[in-house]
Amino acid sequence: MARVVVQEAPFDVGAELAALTAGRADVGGIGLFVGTVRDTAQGRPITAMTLEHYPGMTERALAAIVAEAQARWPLAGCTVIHRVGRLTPGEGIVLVAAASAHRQAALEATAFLIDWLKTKAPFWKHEEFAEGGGQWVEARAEDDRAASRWAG
Amino acid sequence: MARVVVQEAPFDVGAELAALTAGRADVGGIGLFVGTVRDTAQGRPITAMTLEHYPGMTERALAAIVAEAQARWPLAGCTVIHRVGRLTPGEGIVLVAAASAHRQAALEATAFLIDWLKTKAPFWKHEEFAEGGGQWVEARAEDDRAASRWAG
Amino acid sequence: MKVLYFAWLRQKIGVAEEEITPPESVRDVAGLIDFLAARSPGHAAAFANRAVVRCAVNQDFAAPDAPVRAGDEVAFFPPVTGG
Amino acid sequence: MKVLYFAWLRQKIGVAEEEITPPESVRDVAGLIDFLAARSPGHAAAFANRAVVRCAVNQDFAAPDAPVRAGDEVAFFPPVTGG
Repeated sequence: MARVVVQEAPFDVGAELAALTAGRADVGGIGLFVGTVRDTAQGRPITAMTLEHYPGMTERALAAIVAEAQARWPLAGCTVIHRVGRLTPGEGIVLVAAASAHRQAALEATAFLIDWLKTKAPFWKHEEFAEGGGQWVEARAEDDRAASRWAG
Repeated sequence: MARVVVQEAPFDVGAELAALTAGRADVGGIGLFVGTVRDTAQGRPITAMTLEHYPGMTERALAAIVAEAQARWPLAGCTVIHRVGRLTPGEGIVLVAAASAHRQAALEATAFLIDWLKTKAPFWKHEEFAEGGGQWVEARAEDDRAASRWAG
Repeated sequence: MKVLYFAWLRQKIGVAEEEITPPESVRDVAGLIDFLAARSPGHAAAFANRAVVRCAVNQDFAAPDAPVRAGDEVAFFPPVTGG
Repeated sequence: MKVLYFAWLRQKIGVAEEEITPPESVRDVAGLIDFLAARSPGHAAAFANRAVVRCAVNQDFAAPDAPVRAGDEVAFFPPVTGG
């Protein structure tokens, strides 16, 4: 069971966790990660961040990442929600969660989902500076290293 | 900033996450783990689980685990809530969460918090079988191995 | 062939999408980039540093030597930064 | 000296807490267990397999050779299983 959504609206973490485990009493642990908009970028205050994506490919990429997680770990369910559009500091950008009978599976799958999403799903961030102007966020070598931990 | 609570009442994951990041726009990621009561134990249906603890020592142990996490990772905040008393399948037992500017710090601290809590905080679980009778849950070598990943 | 651009490639080129018919000699992603880069100064700017351009053919990531054919949907974009 | 028992040690011994005054010869956790195990059949049963008994002295985990003194709070319990 997987829930994969790309949406403009905010997500409700409590409701998503409840949905993830609804009717499943074989779940022993749920791992979750929420990525949020920070108020600065390289020390410069930002007022907003706009998430652009590639409709069609995004859904395919996310489904493939979720399928890979389900193949690697015994998951009762998992959830990936990624927002697009204009977001302000403090708002949630992405939610990934994995439920399993076993704690390590839930935690590892959660880290895997966000690490792969960061390098394999077609989203791009544009930051607006408080002082005017903006910039496209650059990919970080650190994210490639995190994703390569999981090989494949 | 840390919130450490031992309580009988259920916890509200959404409210806890909101409290963890309230007024903090320097947070880029939040890791979270929720442990829940499964409906079986070694294949036998259970109707309830009772969590016993050592008041006084519990709070000391949890505070020490949180302090260790804060020393190891640059955390904007972390939360540990552990329930005690009688719980039924599907209910949350424990919530740990860590917020940081950086994703890896949040995820690693979350795994650390639950791994250490499992082996260093004085809680004990007693399961009631549907067919009558009950048993104290035995500690698992797997949990010791998970905790020893973090050495110290 | 439908060609899509995202993020700063879209901004430099000035359109999000265009329908093009490359010559027969264009057989792979690298050849398509050569062809596209010559279309306008905006295209040239977008493809100036190919090391930072990624490609997807029919919505799967594709290397420079991946084949492209009439009817394909080909997208160009910077390394992804979601999450 | 206040002695506390948890989980199945508490059940086997039948009390959660007792105030005891061990003889001078009891100087460490292992010695205290020897003394306690002789108090009743319940105590003997609780301490029958010491490999599965853990101890805390003044709310810190303590090894068998950790010293115990008058006034200490000493707790015995199985390996922890929270989380």
